[in-house]
Amino acid sequence: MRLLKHYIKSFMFLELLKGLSVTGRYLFARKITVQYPEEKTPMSPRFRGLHAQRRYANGEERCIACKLCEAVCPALAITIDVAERSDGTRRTTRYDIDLFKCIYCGFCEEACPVDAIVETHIFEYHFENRGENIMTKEKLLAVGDKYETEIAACKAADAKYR
Amino acid sequence: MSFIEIVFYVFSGVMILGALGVIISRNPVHSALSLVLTFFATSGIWLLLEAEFLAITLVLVYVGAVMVLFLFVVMMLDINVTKMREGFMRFLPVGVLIALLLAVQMVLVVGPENFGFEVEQYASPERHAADYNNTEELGKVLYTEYVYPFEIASVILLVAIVAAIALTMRRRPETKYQTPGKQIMVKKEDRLRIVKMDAEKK
Amino acid sequence: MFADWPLLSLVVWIPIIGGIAVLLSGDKGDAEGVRRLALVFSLVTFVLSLGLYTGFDVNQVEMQFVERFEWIESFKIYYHFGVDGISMPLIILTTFTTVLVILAGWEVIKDRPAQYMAAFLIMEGLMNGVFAALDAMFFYVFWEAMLIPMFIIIGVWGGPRRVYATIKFFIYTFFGSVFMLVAMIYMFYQMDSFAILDMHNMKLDMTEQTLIFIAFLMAFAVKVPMWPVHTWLPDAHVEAPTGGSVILAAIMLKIGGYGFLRFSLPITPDASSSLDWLIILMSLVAVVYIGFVALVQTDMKKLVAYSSIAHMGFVTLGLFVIFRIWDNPANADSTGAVMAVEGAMIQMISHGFISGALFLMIGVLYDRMHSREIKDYGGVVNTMPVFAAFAVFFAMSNAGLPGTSGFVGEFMVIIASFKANFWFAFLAATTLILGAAYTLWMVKRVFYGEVTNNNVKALEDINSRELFIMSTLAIAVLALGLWPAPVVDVMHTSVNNLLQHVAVSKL
Amino acid sequence: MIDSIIDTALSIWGWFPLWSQLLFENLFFIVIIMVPLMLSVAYVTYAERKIIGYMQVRIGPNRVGPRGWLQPIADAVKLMFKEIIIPTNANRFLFLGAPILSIAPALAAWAVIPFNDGWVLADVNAALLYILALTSMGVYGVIVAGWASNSKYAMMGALRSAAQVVSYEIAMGFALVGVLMASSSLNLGDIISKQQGGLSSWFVWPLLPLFFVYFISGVAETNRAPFDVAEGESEIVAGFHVDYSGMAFAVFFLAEYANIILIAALTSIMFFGGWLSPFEGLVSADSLLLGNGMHWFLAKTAFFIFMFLWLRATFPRYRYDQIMRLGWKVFIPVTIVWLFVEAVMVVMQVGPWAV
Amino acid sequence: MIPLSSYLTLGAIMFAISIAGIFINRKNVIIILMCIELMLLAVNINFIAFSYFMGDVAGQVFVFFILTVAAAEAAIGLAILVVLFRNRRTINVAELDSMKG
Amino acid sequence: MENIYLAIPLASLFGAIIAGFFGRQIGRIGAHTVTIAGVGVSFILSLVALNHIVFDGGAVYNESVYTWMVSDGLKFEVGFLIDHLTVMMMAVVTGVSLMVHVYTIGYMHDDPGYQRFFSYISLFTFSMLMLVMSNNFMQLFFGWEAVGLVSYLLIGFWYKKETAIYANLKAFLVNRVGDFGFILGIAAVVMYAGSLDYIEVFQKAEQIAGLSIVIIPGTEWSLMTVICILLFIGAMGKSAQVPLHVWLPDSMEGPTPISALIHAATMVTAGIFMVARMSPLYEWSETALSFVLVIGAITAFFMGLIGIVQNDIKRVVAYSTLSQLGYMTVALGVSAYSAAVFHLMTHAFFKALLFLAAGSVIIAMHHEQDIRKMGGLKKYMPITYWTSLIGSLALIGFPGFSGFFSKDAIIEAVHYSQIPGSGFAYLMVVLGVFVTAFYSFRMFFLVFHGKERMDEHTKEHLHETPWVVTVPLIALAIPSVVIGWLTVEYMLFGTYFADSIVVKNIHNVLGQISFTTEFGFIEHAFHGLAVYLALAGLIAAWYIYLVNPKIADLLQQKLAVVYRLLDKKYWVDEVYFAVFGNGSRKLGNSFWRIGDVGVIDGFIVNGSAKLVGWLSGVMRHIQTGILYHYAFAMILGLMGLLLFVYVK
Repeated sequence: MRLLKHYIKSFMFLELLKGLSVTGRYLFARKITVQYPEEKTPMSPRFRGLHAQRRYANGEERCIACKLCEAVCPALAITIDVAERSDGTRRTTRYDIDLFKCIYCGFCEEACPVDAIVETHIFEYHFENRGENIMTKEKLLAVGDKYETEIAACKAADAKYR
Repeated sequence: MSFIEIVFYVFSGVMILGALGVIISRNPVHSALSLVLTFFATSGIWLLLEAEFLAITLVLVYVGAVMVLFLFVVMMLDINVTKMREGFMRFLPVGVLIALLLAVQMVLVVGPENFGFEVEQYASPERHAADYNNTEELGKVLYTEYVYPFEIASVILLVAIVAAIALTMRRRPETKYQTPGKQIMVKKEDRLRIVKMDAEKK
Repeated sequence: MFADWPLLSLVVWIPIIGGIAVLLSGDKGDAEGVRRLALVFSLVTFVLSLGLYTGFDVNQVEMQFVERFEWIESFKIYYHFGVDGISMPLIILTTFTTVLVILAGWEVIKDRPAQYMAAFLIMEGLMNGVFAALDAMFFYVFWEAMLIPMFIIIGVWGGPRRVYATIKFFIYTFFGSVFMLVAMIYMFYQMDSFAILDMHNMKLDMTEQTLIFIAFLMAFAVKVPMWPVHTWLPDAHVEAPTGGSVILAAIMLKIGGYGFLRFSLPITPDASSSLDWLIILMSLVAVVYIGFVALVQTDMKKLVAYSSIAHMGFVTLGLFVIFRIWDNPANADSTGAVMAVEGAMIQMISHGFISGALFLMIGVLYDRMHSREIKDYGGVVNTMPVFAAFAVFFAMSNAGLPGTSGFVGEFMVIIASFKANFWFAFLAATTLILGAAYTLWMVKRVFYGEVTNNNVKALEDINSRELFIMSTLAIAVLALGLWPAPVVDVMHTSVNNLLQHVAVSKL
Repeated sequence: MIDSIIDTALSIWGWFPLWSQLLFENLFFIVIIMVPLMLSVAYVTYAERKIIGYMQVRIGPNRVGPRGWLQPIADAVKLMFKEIIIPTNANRFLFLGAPILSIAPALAAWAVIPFNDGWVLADVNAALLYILALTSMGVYGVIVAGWASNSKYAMMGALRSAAQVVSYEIAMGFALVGVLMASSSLNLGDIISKQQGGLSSWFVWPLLPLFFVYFISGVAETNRAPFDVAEGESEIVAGFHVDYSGMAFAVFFLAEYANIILIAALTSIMFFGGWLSPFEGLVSADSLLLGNGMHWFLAKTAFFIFMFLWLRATFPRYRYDQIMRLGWKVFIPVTIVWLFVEAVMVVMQVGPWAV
Repeated sequence: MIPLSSYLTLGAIMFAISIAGIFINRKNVIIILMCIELMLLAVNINFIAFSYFMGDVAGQVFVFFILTVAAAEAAIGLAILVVLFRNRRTINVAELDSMKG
Repeated sequence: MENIYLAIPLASLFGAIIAGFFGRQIGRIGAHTVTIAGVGVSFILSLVALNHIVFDGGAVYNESVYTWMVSDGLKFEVGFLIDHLTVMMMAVVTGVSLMVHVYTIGYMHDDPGYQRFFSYISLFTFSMLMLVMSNNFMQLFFGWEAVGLVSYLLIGFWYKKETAIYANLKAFLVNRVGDFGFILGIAAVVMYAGSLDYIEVFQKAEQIAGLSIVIIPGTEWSLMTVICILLFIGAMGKSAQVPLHVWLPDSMEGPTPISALIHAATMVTAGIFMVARMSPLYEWSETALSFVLVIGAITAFFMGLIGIVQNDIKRVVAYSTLSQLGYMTVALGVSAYSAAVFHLMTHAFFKALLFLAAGSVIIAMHHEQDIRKMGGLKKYMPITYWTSLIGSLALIGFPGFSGFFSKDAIIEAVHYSQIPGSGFAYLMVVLGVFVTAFYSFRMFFLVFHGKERMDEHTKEHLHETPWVVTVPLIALAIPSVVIGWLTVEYMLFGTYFADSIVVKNIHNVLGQISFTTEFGFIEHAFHGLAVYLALAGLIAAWYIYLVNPKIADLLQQKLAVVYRLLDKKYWVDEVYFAVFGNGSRKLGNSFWRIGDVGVIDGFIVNGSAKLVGWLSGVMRHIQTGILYHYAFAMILGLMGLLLFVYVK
């Protein structure tokens, strides 16, 4: 009996028709496509986009070359060289992030004791020449400078959850 | 030169070229494709002879199935082509000689005069009317007069199918196969055994 | 009680049906039940075959219990059964032996017992068919079909060289029988009938007769087997399981002798007469030469196999010495031909019992020791006294001791062949010495003496089943030896008729 | 004026020899058929993307032209300008010949497709056979392409695809035999005329199993989803045309879609009465919209093309051995059984075959 | 129009070519098989030509049967070939001599 | 009477069957009771028959019991011919058998095969009775072979003894050689007389005597001679005449009672009986008689000589038996059938006695048979001693003892005979008398007199044997002494054998003997040489072995060649073994290895297989397996065909 039922079912294409009806129904469903360049979806303050380095309000770079981010980076994308500055403070002489390696996990951000390295909301960036994938310290600082207000706002918005 | 004649000579030329391609091309795949071409040309010739059914069947069966099979085999087998070609040049003259001899002999022998009817009489039979259906005619003969041979032919084909499958089918013992039917039908009892055990005593 | 039944069909088909039934009942389950079933079928057949004896009219010249139906009409092949005094005792011998063989395989065959029993039952039916068939094609069908179960028996349950033995057996026998088929077909085209009795009466010129005779000779000589074509027999026997050996020796060899009687002599009397020197020569060579060969065998089965060949030499001698008896001027009253043929017949039956018994005995030993080599034995009488008593008895009957059946045929053939030529009898009588020599020497080496090894020490005497088989055979041997008249009497009319027929030239 | 122009044209026409007249005539009709066909192919790709997008609750191409209407044109232009890369060890001649082998039969088959009563390029008696023969030719393109690429992926794809095509051809052929028996003609026009009498007279009803077999086989024959293992991305990248690019690839693409349309058209011809109106008998045959006409044929064809897309949007890809199993162990037996049933019905004069 | 002899000559030429093919491609079984197909084709041409010129459709019936048998032959031949290759890793005729002593 | 005749053999058979099949059930006592009862019945009934035929003058009984079979007009029957010869044999056989049965109780006392033994000897009695009572050749042959069988069984009774089983095989085979001739003789009789029945055959004897037979082309032999010699070959086997004598000494491996019964008293004399029974045939062939005579003479003397050097007590007696059988044969050869039968009878008693006595000694000596280890037994076993003395005296033909009459009659008969070879035979038998006396008393003295050479252990246990042993000794000793006295006149010269033995007048040597009474005999003896030779032998033995034993050793050294010749029994055994034993084995092996395995299997069977293989090899070269060769051949063929068509 079970077998008979099985055969009837398969010869009537019941399952196939069910599948077809699903797609057929969705043919007429309201489309939810976002017309991207014109429309954009909202973004979380925690969105992890392009990296940036921040400065203190006094213009001093926050990074103290503790190398925690370098250590925590799972993709080994961060390379840091350290030197003592004339004033005796410890600063990086080189802070490179290879964007080809980076997986945007945000660990560096979490690890940073001074909130120096952050990930911004920027996601529509591109490279035009070879080597542009390396975010040098200068570029990072430049990004940080440019979007400092936005970064700060996000940090503030997220602060209560941390 | 009438249109028909042009067609005939074109097709004949293609046919002969194709046949030559079959036998002299370096690569068996080219040979096979040349053969396909030959079959096409032949099919055209047959159309000229008002044998549409057979012409199309030739394409359907030979081009569509047999030659695909050939190509399959040629492609699947890892044949050392150069080795196969050894002796080609050596035998070429002999082969050509024999072919020529044979062709001449046959042309001499197979000339229509030898069949007891005049060239003029059979030179151009009436072309059939447009509503002539070659398939129907063939079918009528085939299913009346030749019905038993026809059945035998079908049996031969069946046997060929069975034979070909039997020859090439192998179950490799080292390969593991799934049987989905069994997987679906499996029941709890088949896989699981519940054992009731007494509590262990100290 | 059975007089009105189609007894011949029954004795042919009951075992075959039984065999199939046994085969179907299978080897998976109840082996004991299978054996019982086989035994029941064989017993039923045996009892029915006794009906042939009781219902037999000894004075009737014609075939009896005749059954005749159309079989293959287009070739005029008939389903034609019938027996006379020549074939009837052989049928009873067959059914009797099969019962014993089935009993003998009772516990011994552990490997696929159903198939084993079935093979024997089927073979029994086929052999009965050979003896009963009166249509040459029908005969031929049985004749060839018979090879198959035998082939299987040797090939499946045989010894280590069974493949060689079976192939040899098959090729030998098949080689011979093909010529027979040709001869039959030739005769069919000559007279448009396959009936054996018609063949007896057909006219054939000398060349035809000679060729037909030789064709038949090829078939029957291999089967008997006669001297130069005997070498399949020792191999087949050695490799065959006990039951196979028994059937082979007890019945299959007789089919050759029966064939001579049924085909060669009556169909080609003139050729037989002119070529009898060949057969007699081969027979005497078989008696003497094979006697010596048997002497030096180290394998018991081989020894008995060779002794079978020697004894079958007597059969062929008895069958073909008749022309010389008739032609011998010194033999004034020209009698003796009937005695020769009857002696050959009795020798066949007796040899059926005796060689069967001997092979069974070797089987008994083999089951216990798994060796047939004489040198592995010695002093068996110490551990198996009852068995040894039977062994000596059967050995003595094999050596032709008066009072046992082995004597009767030999005696008659020797006496009859003396009527043909002194030297025939002289050479034939050497079997008295040689037969005793090889048989008793074997008995001495196997049974007498101190126990030679631990295997022999561990032997157990025969059980009641084996005792039953042995004593049945012993009684048969003794009965035939002490009072052969009941068996001989049924042959008289047929043999006389046959010889009258043979005596008339067909030219 | 117009008359004189026509006269002049005719007289000029008359100067040509007969055979060239025939040639031109035929060429003209071929163009008449080919151009819309090519356009259709192009727009089927568009429709495909659009419909599948819709079924996936997207809107599909919408950038090139209004609502993306010019998308196929853009694609075509793009493909035309792309470089055709020929692998070093490929067999150059066959590599380039393969796409042609692929598309030629797909287009040639249109020669016998009747668009309306009498609107057919070649009214061949053995049209059905012709169709079968040509569809069976399509496999050459696949095989040759696969082999000529001298690449393992391509070769595997080609073998798979070819085996699949050849296998399904049998089922397809058997299904067509059913049609042939029903109509007792090989001529497509005759087949359609045999289905006269409205919706209920279409062959789809008595030949329902054959229809299913034919249509599904058609899907498999064209290597379309869910039978598109030949180009199963996860296994063998893109099948036999993995090494093709630019226009060469485009031609394969064209062939595929041309085949889709062909199958759809054939399905409508053989099972759904071609140009016949479903309302035949209910309304006058002459009425413009509800009467017989090419629009019915096109509509039915469009529906089956839609079915192709619908199936692709709905079903996941079959495993290869399952495909073969379906072809050999399900479809062929089904067709044979139905042919047998049909034969019995023909002999017993039951159903629509009561002559 | 085209006379019968043209067709017959065509057939003869095809036949000769295929025989030459067998002869010069003596090592490659596949080509030999193809040549056999060609040979049959040549014969078929003759059949159909005669059928046409004699107005008897029986010739075509024969062609039909020849096609059937040839297809069967090709199928089995190729199957054998595949098995052969599987077992011996070659289809070179010169190396397929295990039946020879 | 018929029932009585039937009961005589069947009583024995009954005993044998009971003891044989139910031995275990009835136990030892049961076994010997039933067999002795059976044989006793046979004996008593035999005496009744004897009484009936001899004293009551009953008619000769010649009837068949049942028809064995009929073939080709020839009747094979089982039946009895009871005449004077037969009843005498019956009485002797059953009588000696009875004694041996009783004796066996003692002799085989500890043997595990006790019942079996009784069964065998009863069976033997039956077989022997069938032999002697037969009225036709087939039954004769049956009995002939049956006694051979039992002999075989009994010689190999101790089947663990390698020598015993060797001896029994040898005995049977040598007998078979005789039977070989015998059966040919029977066949000849059947062919020419057309019957197996004695009387019918005898009636045709004259007719047969006129015929001749061609055996080797070109030579024509008298048919009767051929028949008689063939039959006599049988007798030679059974009665151990010279070329076929080798089995009898070896048969002493069997238990002593059967040596007494079978290999001395009864079975071995079957040949003598048979020839006597066939006297109507033998009388027609002087050649055959001459043959018989010479064989007998050789046996009588030369076998006796061997007896001199034997040390085994039973073997001495065995060779003496051989020698005495030779005497009987000689008597047959000179047509003194009645003398032969008479000697047979007396010999049966005294030789059985001697064997049983020897057995008694053996029992006492714990189965030690070497006479060199005996000596001085006289004081330990008086009964055995005295009975042995009687037996020995009877054996050497001491006047008055039964052996004297019979032996002397033979010597005289030979003396008077005109048969060719009788001169030689006379010499032999006369010398034989000395030899007989010498070895008999050599043994007697070595066993019963002189030093006691046995070991201490045996000596301690030496004593007279029990009554079951001694009673038969005494019972046999009495006839050994008196039977000659009682019967010599009637049997030798009277009409006793008138109905069963035919002697032609020209051969009638006994008729020429003038002294026909007992006393006449004794008196005549002292005029002849024989008695003195016997005494000389006795004295020589006494002197050499008792008085001066060193002479024995001296003689042995001086006559080393002769001693060795005798000790090795003329190397007959060795020659036979080499020629017949090994010869036939070698022949068989070569037949087998060369003929069967080599030529037939190797050359013909496997050779044809190889031929096929070779042919295929040749064919294989043509079948290159290369496709284009075939294709090329086909193309050539096609071209040829086309050419042919075109040219035609």
